[in-house]
Amino acid sequence: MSDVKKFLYVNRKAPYGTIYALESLEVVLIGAAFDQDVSLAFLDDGVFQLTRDQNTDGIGVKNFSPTFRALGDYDVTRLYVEKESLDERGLTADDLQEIMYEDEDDDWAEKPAIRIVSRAEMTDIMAEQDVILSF
Amino acid sequence: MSTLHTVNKSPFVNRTLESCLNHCKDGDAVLMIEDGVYGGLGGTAVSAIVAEKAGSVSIHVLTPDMEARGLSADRLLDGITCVGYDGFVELVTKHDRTQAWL
Amino acid sequence: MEYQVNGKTIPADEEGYITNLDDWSPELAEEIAKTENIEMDEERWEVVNFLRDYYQEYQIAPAVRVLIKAIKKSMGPEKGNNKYMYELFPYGPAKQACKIAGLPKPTGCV
Amino acid sequence: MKIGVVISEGPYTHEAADTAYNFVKAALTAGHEVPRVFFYHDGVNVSTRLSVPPQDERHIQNNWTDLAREHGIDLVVCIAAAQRRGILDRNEAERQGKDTDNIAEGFRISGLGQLIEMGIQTDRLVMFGD
Repeated sequence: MSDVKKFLYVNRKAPYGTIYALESLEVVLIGAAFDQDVSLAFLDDGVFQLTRDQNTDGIGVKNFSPTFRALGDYDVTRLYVEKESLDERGLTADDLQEIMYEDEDDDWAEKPAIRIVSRAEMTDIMAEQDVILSF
Repeated sequence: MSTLHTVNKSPFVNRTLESCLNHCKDGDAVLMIEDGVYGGLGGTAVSAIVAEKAGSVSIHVLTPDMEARGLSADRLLDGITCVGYDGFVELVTKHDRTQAWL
Repeated sequence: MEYQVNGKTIPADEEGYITNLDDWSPELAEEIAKTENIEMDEERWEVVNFLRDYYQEYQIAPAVRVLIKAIKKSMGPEKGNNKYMYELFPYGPAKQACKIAGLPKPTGCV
Repeated sequence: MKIGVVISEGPYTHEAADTAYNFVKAALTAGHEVPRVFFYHDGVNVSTRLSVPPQDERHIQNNWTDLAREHGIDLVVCIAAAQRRGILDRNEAERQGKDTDNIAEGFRISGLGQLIEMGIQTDRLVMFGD
């Protein structure tokens, strides 16, 4: 067993209606300093966190959606988004903002961090974790 | 390798239980706690999807939460097991990880 | 605590972080730096501007290691290292540079 | 076995802090170790020593303080979540220029890193919330 554990942050809630999405992101940013194997899962209403064109001016709440684009700087490079959850909500991958990271092992090539996965794949991803944090 | 899933939402308010069941693998366990215990009742709008999973996944209900809500074990679907907090702890240790469906 | 800039009073908290992020101006940055015993020069402005741009784009102040990595990438390894950063800001870039850049106070996590 | 616990919902409004309490007691009785409980989101509100529930109701904060004292559990309150919701220890109260602190005995305010560390150092992590 290596000392590195697989951490999965499961995001199932929409942004702004409750604070869970924002405070989940805060854990991810801090947790990134611990050199664990980190990935994020977005399913159910969690997929709404990643939609484009969020503008919170009218509700007077901080818009944290741009922060997802900083995750690559923190070496968080895998954001799994469940296809069925998108479908159920009438969304496609094009409705999500573009989140890129630079691949250190591939001459710093820019690659998309969002990976659309099926429900069966998501189930497998969850089943291979050491620690699952739910938000 | 298997997972203990906990569900604490009534299945009549949102689809958390359904989502949980959709992400279970064979050999996993589901424990219904707090308002989640309503998901274990027979003759409800969600009984069919719970019963369908009950073969490949073991399904449990936390007795103290059930009793607090005036539900008796005979109202539960066949194949569902009642456990106390000690049983909850046992489920946590028996499975490799716990995933809370909050 | 408060700062005086061009005859205006800018409110700040006990530790000198400005209360309203919109109050920030380059003149105010010079004032904050003075109370930190820091003389703003081109090198320090480079870091402060970088922090402001980063905040503008991502809505967070970067963690120190992220800041250093990013500076290394855009300005080269002679600037993107701990030693250089602490020479410019002896009490740490997170504390001092963020304060001068008018970013929110770090919550002190980790 | 080492079991880490997270409470991410406020007391009294939600059952999470009660379920967690009963779970931790059962885990300790079964001979397991619960080295730390981490309070996040509105869960940080469990730690205020200023709550005064009616005498015929359970005192959630006292229960945790007593359990922690008896079994040496590290009760950690997330600083970022605590600052938003007005939970302060003496240090933070002074740093933020507030006239009082309100954290109860047995709890300490610290960073989110403590949550990750708990995930790394325990065999199981169990979350209670909404």
